Amino acid sequence: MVAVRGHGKVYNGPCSEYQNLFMGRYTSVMPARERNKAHLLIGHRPPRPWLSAASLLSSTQRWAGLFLALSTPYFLYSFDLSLRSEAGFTQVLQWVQSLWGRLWTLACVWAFAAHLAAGLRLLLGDLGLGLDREMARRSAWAANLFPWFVVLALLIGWR
Amino acid sequence: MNLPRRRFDALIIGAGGGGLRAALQLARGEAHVAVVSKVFPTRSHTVAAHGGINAALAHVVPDNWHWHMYDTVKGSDYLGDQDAIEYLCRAAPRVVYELEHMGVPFSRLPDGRIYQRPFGAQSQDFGGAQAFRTCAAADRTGHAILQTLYQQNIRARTHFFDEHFALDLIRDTDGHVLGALVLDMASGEPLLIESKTTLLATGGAAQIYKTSSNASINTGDGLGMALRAGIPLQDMEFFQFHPTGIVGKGILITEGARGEGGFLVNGRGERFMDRYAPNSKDLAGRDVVSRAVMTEIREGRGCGEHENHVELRLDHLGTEVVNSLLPVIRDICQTFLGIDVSREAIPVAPTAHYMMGGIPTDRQGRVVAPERHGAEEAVPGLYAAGECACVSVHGANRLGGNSLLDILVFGRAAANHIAEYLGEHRYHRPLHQGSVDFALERLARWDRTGSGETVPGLREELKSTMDWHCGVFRDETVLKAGLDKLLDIERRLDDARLRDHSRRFNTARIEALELENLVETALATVVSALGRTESRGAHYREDFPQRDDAQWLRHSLYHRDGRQLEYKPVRMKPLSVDSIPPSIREY
Amino acid sequence: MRFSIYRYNPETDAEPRMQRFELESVSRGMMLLDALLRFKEQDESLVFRHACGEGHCGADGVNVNGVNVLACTTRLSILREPVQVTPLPGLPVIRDLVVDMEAFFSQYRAVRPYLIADDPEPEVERRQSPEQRAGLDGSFECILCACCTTQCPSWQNNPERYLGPAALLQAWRFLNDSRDTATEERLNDLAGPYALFRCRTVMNCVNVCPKDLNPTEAIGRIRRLMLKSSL
Amino acid sequence: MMGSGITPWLLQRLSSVYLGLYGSCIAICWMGRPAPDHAAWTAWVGQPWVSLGMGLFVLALLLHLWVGLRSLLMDWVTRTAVRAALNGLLLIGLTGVGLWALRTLWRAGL
Repeated sequence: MVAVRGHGKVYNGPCSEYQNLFMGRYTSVMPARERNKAHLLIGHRPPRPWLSAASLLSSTQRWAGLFLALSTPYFLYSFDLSLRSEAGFTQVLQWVQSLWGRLWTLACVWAFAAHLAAGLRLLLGDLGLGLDREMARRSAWAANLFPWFVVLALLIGWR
Repeated sequence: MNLPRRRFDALIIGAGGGGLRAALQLARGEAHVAVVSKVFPTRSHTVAAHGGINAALAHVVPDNWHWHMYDTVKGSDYLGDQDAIEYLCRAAPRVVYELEHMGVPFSRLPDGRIYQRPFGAQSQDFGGAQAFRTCAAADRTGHAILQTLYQQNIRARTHFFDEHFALDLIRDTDGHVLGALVLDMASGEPLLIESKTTLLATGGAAQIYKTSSNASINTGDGLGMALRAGIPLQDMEFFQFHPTGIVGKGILITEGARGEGGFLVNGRGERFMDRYAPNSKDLAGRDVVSRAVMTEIREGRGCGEHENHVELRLDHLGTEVVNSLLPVIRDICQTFLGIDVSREAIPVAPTAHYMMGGIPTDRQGRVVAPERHGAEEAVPGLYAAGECACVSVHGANRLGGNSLLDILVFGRAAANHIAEYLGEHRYHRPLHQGSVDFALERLARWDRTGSGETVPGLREELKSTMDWHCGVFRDETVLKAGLDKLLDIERRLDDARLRDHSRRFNTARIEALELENLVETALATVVSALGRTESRGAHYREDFPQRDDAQWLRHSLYHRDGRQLEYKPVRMKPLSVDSIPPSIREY
Repeated sequence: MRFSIYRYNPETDAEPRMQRFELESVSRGMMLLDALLRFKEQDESLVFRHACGEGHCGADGVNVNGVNVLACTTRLSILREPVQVTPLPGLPVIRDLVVDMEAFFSQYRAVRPYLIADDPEPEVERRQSPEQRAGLDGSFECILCACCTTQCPSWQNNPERYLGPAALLQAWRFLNDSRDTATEERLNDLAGPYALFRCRTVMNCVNVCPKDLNPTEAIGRIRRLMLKSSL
Repeated sequence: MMGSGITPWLLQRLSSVYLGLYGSCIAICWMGRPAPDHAAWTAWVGQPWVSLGMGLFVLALLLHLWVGLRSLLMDWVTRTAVRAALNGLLLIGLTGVGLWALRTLWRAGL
């Protein structure tokens, strides 16, 4: 083991064998909480984390995805209810057409569109398209704006 | 004092190209080798070599090592040792192929062989047409070579002491070098490294100048260590000024820019090199071009408001050539000058670039010094390679593309000899405590508190002094005045004080120790320059403008004790071919 | 020009603090490194790394107003005041702006960053067409300054197990070298959910790279190569 | 070992393509149409292409959820034991959701 200097303490650093990263030989350098302490401790406002269009998009995608994932049981329950009986169907329809139901649907559509747009951009990236700095910046802006357009279109459609 | 100790077969101080090439050779063998570097190895100044490495591969036009040798001897203004130069030029192709096998991403010719570009002062057939001898990886050759060597050292499991600053050599009363005392910068504590052999590969010292192309780390630490260990320095008066540094900043524009077709113009728009070197023009020897540029400026034909520079034009080459072969130059000019080289000219002036002199060695990398029996007696256990060493293959003026070659050929040669030496010397010699105490004292000196002059102040004074008093043109009056100033700085350095006495990563303390080395190097340079009353290569004395082979075809040796100069003959006899006799040097 | 610089010497300070510095005259074309050197003359206890000063060596990576840059190639004129200078994020601080790079370099070593060629060595060079050689452009230029890796949120989340953009770019440099014969071993090194697959294409690496390299693209290429070889 | 990185990554990509396509198809299909009554709704769902497609949709969704939530746990939960436990819960939850969806679709006439 090599002692890694830093932050006034000695941490156990990686040993000299790096062949297999997943058998636990590549051990922790510094616990996450400790690592951030150096910055959190500044008795001053820490530097504003840098936000690019692509990093904004990435976190939007993650949060939208989490939101959709957590609402899966809701969709499934509504679907199940609507198929089970006439009464259940009416119940679901009434909820969806209520004000809160519409707002909820709007949120779900926004999340789906955001997740979809960001995902599409990632898929193109996987094919090696649009990864240069300039293209990536532009496509990130486009994908950031996309869900808002969809929501706007939906609102216009409901009127 | 309880000093931590480590023991190795070979200790290499400096992790540039020379140090890493030697380390690799040893680590691939069976030696237990340690590399000490005051920065991470990939930050070493080899990284900034742009242009390339010379080897007579004959990939573009016919070429052979003998022509390369002729050019090098002529370039050295006949001061180079011809046995070493023959060795250098013959080893060049081998060394380049080895680099290629290690993974250096050389640029390629359409048939897949290594790309070669023309460089200054290269000729075919002993002074004939321009040769294409410089192997290049775009204009990042040094970067590519340094990283590849570091990578292969990782593979060979070389032991690295990163960010350790070498303080002094440990030398016993019999003259054997036993290792070095180093300073762990992160903890600020000294560490004693005992070693059967020690290789100095600490690079150059152009930081003695204010206008310099060198990194802030090039402070001549190895030279200071050698001088303090009683070893003289050879040919220190020969300091190369590169003709094309960005004016005011000193940032280097590679000779490759002229190799690819760039040329210099003065304030009147004339291609003035036609007058100074009718044949080679912009690709004459660097000393010739630098003097030409300075002459234009001094005679009022400079460019710009202050008429303090000339212009390097690349705008006729086209974006394609610039992007593929000179991307670094493009980026540097964009970043530091805000200009687009494919449209605008670059303002350039000479900048301190390379030290031809250094620690005297033979062609096996052994440090040789006049000790008891003769002028070239090997110092047991001590080796030197790279810019800090003087083999001497560059003589009075180095050719572009020969420095990367020098560090690799002699880094490798030194390692081979070290391996041999280790076979005969199997045990560590007993430690010499006096030598350790000397080094510790030097370190402890900076713990003194109180008021006194500051290190940065003295350093700036030293650099300006060297710029004014030991530049491209020199004469006795100017040099003498410079020497007086340097002696004054040396005296005042004794009373300088640090404000920060902390241990942990105290770079102020490191800078103070570096300044001591800078002062030693600057003194050696000025004293040697005063001694040589002739003009040869990079050393141009206005009071003695002629080369004087009868008196001065010899190397100077500067001793720290009493600042004495001594001289030794140039080795005119090559290993296998006829000697190349001195003649008039024209380009 | 007003600066606020991160100061922390574990030897003497209980906690890090921000120190104000003022630069009286800013000349045209002045770089951040010039400013730091000026401050070092005022207060010699200020510590930062620097070497070549031209952006070749990668020693002086720092975080400025939240963005990682090389101090020597960053013009003062583009910075917003007060200029906040802090160490590269995510690495342990040794002192002031100097971080411990061991974790970064061990990840570099983990990708076996050296040419492995098992075929017998010819007496001359191995041939490589200009096209094959052009494939190495954009990866061998990396100067290991750690600007990209320490700006990467995925690396911040998994600094022990995600290799980060710098190391992966080097992995690609050797995977893509026509002379290298260890493709399979290299891909094996990168297998598993962490080493390679934590990249989420945030592209901070591309945005901050002082050499204009594109690690994101390299990561994508490694994935495609892995896909091809596992099918 | 080789598969533990590339397989989930590939599954995420492939499932996303299906989810995106099918989801958009359904959305476009019902866009602008008035709300159906129960009979029409069950009849529509009962069509083989709809219910089969939905079966596939659920499968793709489960895979997509698994990969997405797993990488979320990898990023945000640093303690190995906690992460393993949460991963276990995730798998149980996803299985439950899958069985529930299967029952629903079965009854709808799959």
